[in-house]
Amino acid sequence: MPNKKGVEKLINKKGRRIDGRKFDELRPIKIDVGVLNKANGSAYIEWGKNKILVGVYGPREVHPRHLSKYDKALFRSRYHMAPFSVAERKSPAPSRREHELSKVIRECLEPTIFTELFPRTSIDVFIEVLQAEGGTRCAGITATSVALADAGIPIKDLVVACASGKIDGKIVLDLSDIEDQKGEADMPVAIIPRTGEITLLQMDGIFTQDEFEKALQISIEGCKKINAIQREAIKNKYLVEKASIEPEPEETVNEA
Amino acid sequence: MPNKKGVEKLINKKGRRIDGRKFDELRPIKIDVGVLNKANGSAYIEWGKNKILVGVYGPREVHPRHLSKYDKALFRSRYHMAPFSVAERKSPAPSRREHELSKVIRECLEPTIFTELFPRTSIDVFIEVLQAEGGTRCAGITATSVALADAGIPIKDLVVACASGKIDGKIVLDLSDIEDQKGEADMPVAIIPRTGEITLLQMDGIFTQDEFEKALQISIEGCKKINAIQREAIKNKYLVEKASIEPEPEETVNEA
Amino acid sequence: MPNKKGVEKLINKKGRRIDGRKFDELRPIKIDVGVLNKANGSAYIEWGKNKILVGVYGPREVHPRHLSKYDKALFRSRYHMAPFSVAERKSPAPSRREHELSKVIRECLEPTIFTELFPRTSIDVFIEVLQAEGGTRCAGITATSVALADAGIPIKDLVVACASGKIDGKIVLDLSDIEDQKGEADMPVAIIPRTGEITLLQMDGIFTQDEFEKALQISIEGCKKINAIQREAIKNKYLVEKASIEPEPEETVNEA
Amino acid sequence: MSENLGMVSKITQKRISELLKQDKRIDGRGLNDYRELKVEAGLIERAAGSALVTLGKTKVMVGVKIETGTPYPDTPDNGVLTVNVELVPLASPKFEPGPPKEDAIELARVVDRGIRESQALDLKKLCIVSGKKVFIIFVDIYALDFDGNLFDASTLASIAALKNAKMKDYVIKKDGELEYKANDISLPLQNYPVAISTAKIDDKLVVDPSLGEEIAADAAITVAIGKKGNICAIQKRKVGTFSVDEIIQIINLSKQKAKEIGAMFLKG
Amino acid sequence: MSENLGMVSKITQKRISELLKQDKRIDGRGLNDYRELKVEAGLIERAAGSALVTLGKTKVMVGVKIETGTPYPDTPDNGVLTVNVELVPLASPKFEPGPPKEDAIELARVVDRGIRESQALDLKKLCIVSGKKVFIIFVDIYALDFDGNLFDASTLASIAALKNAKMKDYVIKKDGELEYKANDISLPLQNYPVAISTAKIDDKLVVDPSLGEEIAADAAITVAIGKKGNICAIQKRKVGTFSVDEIIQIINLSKQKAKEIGAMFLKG
Amino acid sequence: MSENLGMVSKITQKRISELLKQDKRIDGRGLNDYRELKVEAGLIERAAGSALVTLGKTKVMVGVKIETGTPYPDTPDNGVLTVNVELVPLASPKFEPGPPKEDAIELARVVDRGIRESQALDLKKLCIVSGKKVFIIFVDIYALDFDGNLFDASTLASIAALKNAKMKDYVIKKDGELEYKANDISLPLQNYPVAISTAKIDDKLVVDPSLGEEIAADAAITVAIGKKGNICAIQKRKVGTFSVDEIIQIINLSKQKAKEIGAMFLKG
Repeated sequence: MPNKKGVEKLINKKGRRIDGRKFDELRPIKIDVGVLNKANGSAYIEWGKNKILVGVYGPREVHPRHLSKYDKALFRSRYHMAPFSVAERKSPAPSRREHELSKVIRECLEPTIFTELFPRTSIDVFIEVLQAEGGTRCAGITATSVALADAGIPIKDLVVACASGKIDGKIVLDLSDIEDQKGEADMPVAIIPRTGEITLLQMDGIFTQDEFEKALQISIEGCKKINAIQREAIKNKYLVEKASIEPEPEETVNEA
Repeated sequence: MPNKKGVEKLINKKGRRIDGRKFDELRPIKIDVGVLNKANGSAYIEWGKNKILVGVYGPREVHPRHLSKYDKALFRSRYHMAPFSVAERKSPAPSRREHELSKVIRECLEPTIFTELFPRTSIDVFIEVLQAEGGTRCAGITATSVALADAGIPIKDLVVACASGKIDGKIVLDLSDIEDQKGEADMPVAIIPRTGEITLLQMDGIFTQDEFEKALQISIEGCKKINAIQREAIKNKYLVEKASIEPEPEETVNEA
Repeated sequence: MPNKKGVEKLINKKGRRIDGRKFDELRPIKIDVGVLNKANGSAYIEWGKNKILVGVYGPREVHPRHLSKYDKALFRSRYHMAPFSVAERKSPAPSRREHELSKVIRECLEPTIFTELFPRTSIDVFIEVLQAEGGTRCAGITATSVALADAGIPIKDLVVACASGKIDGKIVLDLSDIEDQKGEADMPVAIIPRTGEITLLQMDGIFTQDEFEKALQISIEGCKKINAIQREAIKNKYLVEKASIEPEPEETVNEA
Repeated sequence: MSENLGMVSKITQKRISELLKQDKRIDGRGLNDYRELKVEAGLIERAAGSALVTLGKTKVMVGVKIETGTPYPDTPDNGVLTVNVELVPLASPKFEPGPPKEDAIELARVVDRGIRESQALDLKKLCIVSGKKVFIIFVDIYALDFDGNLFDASTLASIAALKNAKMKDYVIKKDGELEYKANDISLPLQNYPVAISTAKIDDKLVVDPSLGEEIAADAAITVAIGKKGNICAIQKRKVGTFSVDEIIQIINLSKQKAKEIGAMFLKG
Repeated sequence: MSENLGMVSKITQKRISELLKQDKRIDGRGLNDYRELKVEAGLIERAAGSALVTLGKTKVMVGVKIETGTPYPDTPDNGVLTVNVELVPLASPKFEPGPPKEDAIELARVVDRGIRESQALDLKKLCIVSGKKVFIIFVDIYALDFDGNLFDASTLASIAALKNAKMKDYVIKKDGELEYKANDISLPLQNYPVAISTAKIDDKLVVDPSLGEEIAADAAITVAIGKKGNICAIQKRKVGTFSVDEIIQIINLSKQKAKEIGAMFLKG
Repeated sequence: MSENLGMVSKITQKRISELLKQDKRIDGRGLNDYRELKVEAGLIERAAGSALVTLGKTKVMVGVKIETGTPYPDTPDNGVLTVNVELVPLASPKFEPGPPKEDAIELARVVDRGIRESQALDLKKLCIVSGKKVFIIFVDIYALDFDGNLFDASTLASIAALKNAKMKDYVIKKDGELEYKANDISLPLQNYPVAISTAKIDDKLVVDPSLGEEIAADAAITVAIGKKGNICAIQKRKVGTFSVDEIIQIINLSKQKAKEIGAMFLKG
């Protein structure tokens, strides 16, 4: 992997990025639903070379019990990277970064969950990054929302996330690992598609206000495209099941 | 800071110590009462270059609950040094020394607190050393007792502490950091002024019995002087408040 | 201690091992019963240069309480090595090896204990290796069973353990430290003598099936010899006590 | 800081909410008003640099220490910046002793990004021997009294403490050892980012939320503004959401407030 | 794995027990039948090697990383093998986040012994400079879906991932530094141990126990078989016991099963 | 050791208190009587030195290990002394597994100060290469049976184990490496401090308190006496207080007892 001092360009003369993408082009995204047996809901996402597995448990008894809430479900999330998911082996103990991402992911998803329907229970989300190549939090959020639907947990809408950023002075969509490391800014965004509400917004780097507004705009557009992939993945699962078992209305996702 | 191998004298030809003090002279001491908003009581002490902040919470619900006592308040104290308080940055995790000092400070102060008045509650003392220059435990104890009074917790008397020690073969009062490091003995002492009872006594170094007795004596005399500063600090707070709000008898400290 | 590259032989021309033993010969074993005051039962074993102290507490109240079982006693064991027990000072924090051995020792002993007689209590075993010279888990199990009897805890039989292994291509009994390190295989075995049941079996190294069967056989024979030493140790304690205090039937071990 | 700060009563929260319907705040401020702000630098003489920031009733102390050590493998020519937060229990009945929890970690990381991404410190100038020896700058944030908006107070105190920091001037000898000189030098500070936090309570946006407002808030966001009004870090917090319009409005306000605060406390 | 896996109901356990009286298993297998087994290598491109093993409904992912470091003082000429297990909570409602507990530690150590004692890896070939610098091989075992018999699945996935692993070919320069070449090489694997687990339920022995069977079992045992059918590691587990005859029978069956699985998945 | 040792019944404590009114102790001792004391050195052959001290029903084992390592930066010419206490759970129903808690830490630090401040070990003689390499002396204290007064028993066992310790004689080669010789040498011990503990129960002072007395006591104090009867460490414990007169009386008694014990067990 080229280091930060590397002089190579992130955008070539033809306006293409290192992996051949255009400025506003997403990496290939594939979502599989219901891939785990023990979890109540699950999803697997491949997003570029990111490979992330998400399992959802709950609503279930809260452990330890004193954390339970009398008026709603306790929603918890854990973002965790496998030791082999990055270039240098990562210690399996959660880093400060993993603690932070677990928190922002929880806060990003909770507004869409009808937690008030399940008082005194917990809904637990486990995100395991098996391979990381930039943008794992957005991929993790996108997959988790699908896994929540797969678990049959009532949600207002699927949450979908996508970063934008600045490389070689240009605003681009969906930064890869090397673009994140060598670029000038990175901004993960998550939205609730039906309302357009922003439920995650982080940024680091340097943006002028114009750049910021443009980046926010393309992130939102990216989110909308990815939302279609989420819906398609759920629909495929649903149709397959419909074909094999007794059909039953899918209530977990309210599609407008 | 000169290291232990340094050959310089701690006492000069005129009988003065490195900072110009006489053998039985205290460093300047200043106490501010009620400096924090959230704590139920607080005090800030500057003692030489020591700068220490103390907050008291309680009587309050015990957390975790199983530690509560049916017949009295649980009294806890935590002595902690800020990473920037000493020459080399200190890890924020409590060291073995901090654990020990938390224990001796708790045992030193508890005999003056009417814990039996507040069963099933806790009274928690937090001592944060912002800058350390020798004698922090004595300064911490002295300030904590004032903070307990500020919190309105009934106490039998203010506890006051002051070390004595031996440098260049002489018994002196209130060792500074360098005197502690390069001297021959250090002995922190705390007393309950009204009864003269000794409630903290630690020593390390080498004392003959005569030296020990002399050192104990000057520590006690030092404590008495500092007790006057404590009382003054509380009185100032009380008078100011009296001027601005409805007067109300100060019950927290029973002055004989 | 010779390192692994050492070329010396573990068996000499006369068919004797480094410490002079024959292939099927045990190291000297000595067991003292009831050596501690505070523990409910205790035993001290010297096995070669292994020196191990075992204390048993219980049946007693379970702490923390939520671990207690409504239908039987909670049986726990802790295998721990003193920092000075091995050549290089060992950190007192339990290693992964100590965690594993605590588990296999617990599983080895539990089948002989009438845990169903003591619901909602715990029986806790603490094994402290003061000096280690190979075979500490077998020595620890052997001593623990005696300590359980000393504590008056009803057991079906004494459990007894002894390793066998392969050195210089020969199957031998009871490997010493150096034989374990430089040999080709080590296999700790524990049995319940009355029934011949195998309650611990671990192995590492390389055995053909024939070698394995032979090793298992001599381990079992070794166990039987050690069982006699266990019984003798308990009888000695019992007779001594009988002589000095009011005789009382020893109920803790049901000897056939 | 979230809902674990239950010591602000439900009644207070209700009052905050009702007053906001008339664009009034419980402490009398306007929606876009910052609380009174005070910066005292240099109180801790044993630290290389220090600053105490008082923001209303919130108090944050920052101490800076400078040591030498090895650089990160992927940035061999850069000094190391380490930001740590201790939410010490005297600052709030809800802070507990122990290793930093989620809230403290997030705060540390957001302050860190504000400093790092604005390139406030020229880390290249803190390299001694490439790949082997660099200066490590420890920024230790100590919350002393917690009445809301630690993000802004901590960022300001950190920058003020870095600005206050002094180290002995030095020459790098051939063997990579340092020879210290008599005179003091400052850290290579080249930018002074300012963080501005805004909370959203029932569709109203209030800047510099107090503790009660933070608890009552549905969502909060911190924007760090660097040189020329550039945005250098953003962190949305809490379980509520923002519309795009609200975000744009917050960015505009943050730029304006950051400029005012920078001019007042960090100029020169 | 023991009794803390209470999520298999008492009724299921009773059913397992009753069927076994007629030598039947709850999933229809014969006593000596292994579940369907699948090995997919190389899914994780950023790891040096990786393998995903699916054993019935149990799924285990293993990633291999290769780094350089210092050898253990007592084996200065050997590379270092480090086996770590994470029982991540998405795999089972009973797995909790946090440092490895007793079960995970035992599993890691048994897999480690199977690899180490069979001399699967030629550690001598992983020495760079005696006593100073060696290759460290990290084998990280990740349970993704837990339906019993992690011992066999983890051992197989570990060996498959080691087999899959590639590193840049290298020359050791005079100063002990490595000069990497363009071509890839494999790790020095010289043996392919296979672990076979058997559970004992009411005097019946069943190979490759599913989760329900593991919970219902009185005792369990794992036997690792290396080259030429040699036994290279054994671990008896749970609080039940085995007779000598049962042990011999288990060894025989383990050799046969190991041969079949080795031939199917590890040949070449 | 404080009040967490509730296994001594209230009735016993009352009896202790009542007997003391007549200057009698529950085990028949006079107020100034020490329990029977036994020191056995060298039981742990694999340690450099060891000693088992039996004080009434209290038993403490100490093992000494000698390694090489780097000195502390502020004492580059001194060897390192490390005292650690493990209150292992077989010694008392109230000791729990886990990292040392407050009581164990205080005990370790008081024993450490007794040894260090009396200059029992000549740490300068344990320097190998100034600032780079020194001997590290580990003193590991293991409480095996706890019936009170661990402070005195641990200090005595530590000094006896240090006295018992042997290491290979050595020559320091030019490159700072050690060349070991055939003969053994002792550690550079130059003083034999003795710690004496006294408890105060209802205004009565009793030396060498048993567990019941420690629990019944209002206050306790440990005084370490070095060469020529000098005082080298003091630690007051528990929540009671002492008068100045009581302290003077305790110092006098401690000097006398320390002299007796030193003469009996540490002479030569």
